[in-house]
Amino acid sequence: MSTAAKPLLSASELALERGGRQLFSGLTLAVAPGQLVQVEGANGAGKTSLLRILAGLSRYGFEGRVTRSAPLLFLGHHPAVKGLLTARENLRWHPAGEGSHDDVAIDAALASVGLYGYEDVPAHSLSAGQHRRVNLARLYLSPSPLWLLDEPFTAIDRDGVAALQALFVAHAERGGAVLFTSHQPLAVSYRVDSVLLRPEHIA
Amino acid sequence: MSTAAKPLLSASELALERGGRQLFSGLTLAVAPGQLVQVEGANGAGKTSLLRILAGLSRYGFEGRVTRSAPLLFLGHHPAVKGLLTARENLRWHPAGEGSHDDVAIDAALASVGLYGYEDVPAHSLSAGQHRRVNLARLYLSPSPLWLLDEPFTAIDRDGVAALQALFVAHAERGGAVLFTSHQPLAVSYRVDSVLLRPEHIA
Amino acid sequence: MWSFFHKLGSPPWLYRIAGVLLRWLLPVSLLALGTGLIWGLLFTAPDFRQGNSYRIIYIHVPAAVVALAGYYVMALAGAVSLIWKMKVADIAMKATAPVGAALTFIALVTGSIWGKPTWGTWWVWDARITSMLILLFLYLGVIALYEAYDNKAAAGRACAVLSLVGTVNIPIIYKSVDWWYSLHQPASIKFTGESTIDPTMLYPLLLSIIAFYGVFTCALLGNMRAEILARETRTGWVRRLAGGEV
Amino acid sequence: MYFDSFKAMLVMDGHGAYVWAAYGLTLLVLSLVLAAPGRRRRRLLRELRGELRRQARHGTKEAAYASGS
Amino acid sequence: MSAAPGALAFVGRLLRRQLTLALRRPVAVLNPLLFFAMVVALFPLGLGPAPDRLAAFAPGILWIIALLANLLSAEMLFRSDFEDGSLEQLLLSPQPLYLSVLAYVLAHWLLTGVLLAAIAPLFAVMLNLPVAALPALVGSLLLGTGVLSFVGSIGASLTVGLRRGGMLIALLVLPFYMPVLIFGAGAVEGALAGLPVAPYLAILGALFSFAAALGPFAIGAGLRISIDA
Amino acid sequence: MSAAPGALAFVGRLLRRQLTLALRRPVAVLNPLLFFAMVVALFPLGLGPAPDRLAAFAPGILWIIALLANLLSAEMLFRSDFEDGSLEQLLLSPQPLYLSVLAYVLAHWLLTGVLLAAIAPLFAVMLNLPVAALPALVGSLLLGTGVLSFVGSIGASLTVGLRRGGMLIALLVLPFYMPVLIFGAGAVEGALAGLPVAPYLAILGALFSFAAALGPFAIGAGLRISIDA
Ligand code: HEM
Ligand SMILES: Nc1ncnc2c1ncn2[C@@H]1O[C@H](COP(=O)(O)OP(=O)(O)OP(=O)(O)O)[C@@H](O)[C@H]1O
Ligand SMILES: Nc1ncnc2c1ncn2[C@@H]1O[C@H](COP(=O)(O)OP(=O)(O)OP(=O)(O)O)[C@@H](O)[C@H]1O
Ligand SMILES: [Mg+2]
Ligand SMILES: [Mg+2]
Repeated sequence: MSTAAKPLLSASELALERGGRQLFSGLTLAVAPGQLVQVEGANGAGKTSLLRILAGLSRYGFEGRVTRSAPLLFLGHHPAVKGLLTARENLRWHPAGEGSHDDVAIDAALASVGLYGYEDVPAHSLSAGQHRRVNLARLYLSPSPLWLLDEPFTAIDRDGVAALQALFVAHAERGGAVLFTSHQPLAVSYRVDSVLLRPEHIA
Repeated sequence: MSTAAKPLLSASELALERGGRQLFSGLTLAVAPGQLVQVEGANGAGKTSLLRILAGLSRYGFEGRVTRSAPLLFLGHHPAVKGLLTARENLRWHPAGEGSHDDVAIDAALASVGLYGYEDVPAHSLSAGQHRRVNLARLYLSPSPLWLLDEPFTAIDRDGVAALQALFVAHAERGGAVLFTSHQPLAVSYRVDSVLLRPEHIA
Repeated sequence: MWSFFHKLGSPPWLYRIAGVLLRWLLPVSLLALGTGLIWGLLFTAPDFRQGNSYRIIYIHVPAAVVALAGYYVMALAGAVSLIWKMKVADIAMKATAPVGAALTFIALVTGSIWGKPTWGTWWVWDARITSMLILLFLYLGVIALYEAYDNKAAAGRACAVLSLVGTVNIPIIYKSVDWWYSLHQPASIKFTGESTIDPTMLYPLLLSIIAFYGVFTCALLGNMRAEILARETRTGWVRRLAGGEV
Repeated sequence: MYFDSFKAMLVMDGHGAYVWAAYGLTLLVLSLVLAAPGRRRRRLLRELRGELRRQARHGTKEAAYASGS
Repeated sequence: MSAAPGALAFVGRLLRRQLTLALRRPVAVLNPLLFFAMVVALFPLGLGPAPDRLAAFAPGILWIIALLANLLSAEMLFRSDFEDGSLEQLLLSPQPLYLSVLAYVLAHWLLTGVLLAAIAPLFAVMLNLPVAALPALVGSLLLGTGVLSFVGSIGASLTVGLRRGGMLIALLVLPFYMPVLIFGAGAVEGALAGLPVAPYLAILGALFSFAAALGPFAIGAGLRISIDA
Repeated sequence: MSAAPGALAFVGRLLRRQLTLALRRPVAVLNPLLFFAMVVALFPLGLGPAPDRLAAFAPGILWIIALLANLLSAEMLFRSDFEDGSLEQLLLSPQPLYLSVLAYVLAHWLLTGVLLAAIAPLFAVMLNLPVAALPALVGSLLLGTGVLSFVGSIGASLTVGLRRGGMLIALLVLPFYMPVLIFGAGAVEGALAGLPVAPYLAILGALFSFAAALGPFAIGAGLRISIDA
């Protein structure tokens, strides 16, 4: 399945050592349209490090090659939400500079992540989960086919997680792809590929 | 069950309004030794606000009375872990100033949260989950019978969550009590009381 | 007596009584201000040394005097609000700061304008002038601190702590500035000293000092009313007020 | 009246500009200080009235919140 | 996707964002001014109030304060964006980094340099600087703080990733601040002495164009390095 | 639980923590010194290098720099602890807050004031200050920066909870810094003029005792307010 279409992202023979420990080596992967890929592994296994390499944020200190053939959307551990700006302004003036900046679209995206009525609230007075939801609203605005998401379900309540997972499936079905890390299994009726980072497998 | 022993913490008729919305009102609860209490509610329901009131960090702007009759341990959204200090130093010089400050005990606690071998690593080069685990190690060091934990499972992997839940049960069985927030149900064979914050229930 | 304090803690009562007071005090103060200023400006003889520019005294001195007194009002209110946790005191403190800052500003600007024809310069680093500048900073500090807090209950307490620390420090500041001045520069400008004021100049001056106190009190009461409303938006009486008032 | 003419009053032996500027500025600042609380009070009441009206129409807490209360 | 019109609109949005962030707390905008005012008040206290002495030192004092205000605010320029992940997003953006960086520097200049230049005459008069020297002061501050903003941003971009890099930026950028200080204070002193000011301003202008042309590349490179550290 | 021996041990641990945090990045400790060095280097550039002029201004200049260095580092005193939740933990601690706060201020004083006082003679000599005035300089800096640390910490505690309070702290504390500046610079100038220095130092000492006795209460109150904001 993953080899059918031209991959949006591929990496070959990735190897990374951090703090004197080999996190992974010989890691080869490709993400094709329609794929959901879950990166799994214990705390400290190297999931975040891998995502940052794939996104192009880490450009030195690892071995291997990464080929990105489509625009990507990266959401990291830090939500890139400014406390002083309102939810709407955060999206309108987002430094990633892709996606829609039209207020109607933004309000619709905020409503989709359950922030209807909070458009004009400064983000610093949102709860932890609402704060992260502002960031997740970008998933409804971005035109990028490939999503790289680092623990997108953090601090999100049960309904929110279900809605997000449905969104992943919908995105994959319309030809996008999602590579994400999470410690909990997806509860969807769609094939989820998995990349397991395991210390034993490396040593 | 909750009325058997003298409660470690009790609150009566709590009411809180934030940003023009009534989060809860008439909330009365008591936490007795041996109890596990899970505070549940959607994002923005007021769980964090409630815990900060119970801990005594918020002292104005709410109605009702809180009585704390035992020393408590509070772990909030922010882990209070200094990136520049090693894992061991973080615990040894912890600003909460309770619990053991003996290196042997600290190393044992770090081992219990899966950080064996990371004692001397500066916290800023730990992964997100490891970072939070340093904070959780305080659960093994503190003498406080009452724990107030805000989303303790955030960023922790599956094995880590299971170990933590076992620790909660052990703590309750030896006469402690845990009041915590979490979006996922506990998988333990011990009675878990629940406080549900629901917007409908308030309006 | 006790019921008076109890009433002081009741915002609607305070709002109403401040309104009644204002209705009387405002016209009286404005009348006094007008009389004092026109008297001083047009009906007194010029000073034999400074000529007509001395007429600035009728705004400069009242502004300076009331601005200084205002700080003590504010600090006292802050102390009361911190120690006895009285809401009124908190509101009064918040309401004083902008008025005091405005009067300090007036004293500085008029003094500065007066300095140009008299000393030939807009500004000198004289002890009293410098301490007036510091007073402006103290007022601005309270205003800025208050504005910077989102949680207004916390803002009130923070400002109370600040102004309490301020009261302890004010004497030290003034003493040190005085000392600094006498250290560096022999007294080149003296406001007080020999210039014994002629009664024909004194009466309008006294009148306008009283008028400035009146204006200060009016602005204070007005600010308190607005502040009470802002803090009590969620309560029934304000909602009824909003519904009723056209 | 000390001055002989209106012109003399304006000029004040060359000090007129200073004196009038000082008085003008003072009156300006004082009137601002006196007017500000009333304006703020009326604005607060107006906003509250708008909110009450909206609330009466929608009858929900959500609507009141969305209106930026 | 990085077509020119889209890119310019993006720069406009970034600029709006930066200015809004600053203006949302009026205190934040007033900061450099307050800082200016306070330090101007400190100098007579520390040095003594003799008017002629103060006037002689006014150009240097004003310029040094402008420089410190600039330095201190440059340190903050990218920090919060780094800490909350906004900087990663900026670097992943399909928009040209040169222009985005320009928006940051421009916002910084508007909020410190331009504001300081606008308010400086007031403080200059308080330090007894003759009115004749004011145009040179304002002109040199306007141009000079532009250069300072670019240089300071380069320092900020290189140090933002360092935990507790603290005032390391001061060490990095102060040597580059010095020429600006020399020509800036020189222009005002020249005006005081009745000399022509144009040559000084021309040099500052040249420095400014140079900084504007090359600075953003250095800043962009610095940010990429910092994000990876 | 808040028994005296335990409390003192806790203060010791907090002090160790603060000092370690600072020392872990040597840059952080050197910062105030670098700042000092840079500004000392800038002043002759801005003011012109005539030696006698410099000597006359050296006390004021050195004191103003000490004051700015103190202010800038005070701003950071509680910020990172606030942001990462350490401050909450400190306030929930069963230990007496008065003593914990004292540990913070003491660490700050050691890392800025004491260090500056130790290094100041070097810069004083660079500014042509006569050697006879050095004891007064060091003594007044030692005592005076102690007061500054307490006052600065009060400002820091009141502003730490503010998002983007920026340098609001400068506005709040500078009026209180002024007496210290006047007496501190006065001591050195007195020594230059051959006057006795003891009265100045006695006043600074009195201010210091006063600040040490009451300051921690204000700081504690400020922190409790900030955590709740
Ligand atoms: C910016 C410049 C100035 C400031 C900040 C300033 C400030 C003050 C202050 C604080 C007072 C004290 C009020 C009191 O006694 O409580 C005062 C009084 C006075 N000022 Fe000024 N002043 C300035 C310029 C001038 C100038 C240029 C003159 C005239 C040459 C002047 C003449 C007076 C007089 C006559 C009094 C009242 C006499 C007394 O009781 O001390 N001032 N001023
Ligand atoms: N400083 C503040 N000012 C105004 N409103 C606030 C503030 N902090 C929180 N709120 C509001 O209070 C509500 C409850 O916030 P709280 O953080 O308690 O929620 P929570 O239940 O912990 O949510 P989460 O699951 O997302 O952590 C939210 O709607 C939020 O918008
Ligand atoms: N800056 C760094 N310097 C040295 N080692 C680092 C650094 N950052 C991360 N590491 C190490 O790399 C390993 C992997 O970190 P990474 O953040 O990729 O883990 P992760 O799989 O995302 O874990 P988590 O589930 O906790 O988020 C960890 O053991 C960590 O100690
Ligand atoms: Mg991770
Ligand atoms: Mg929460």
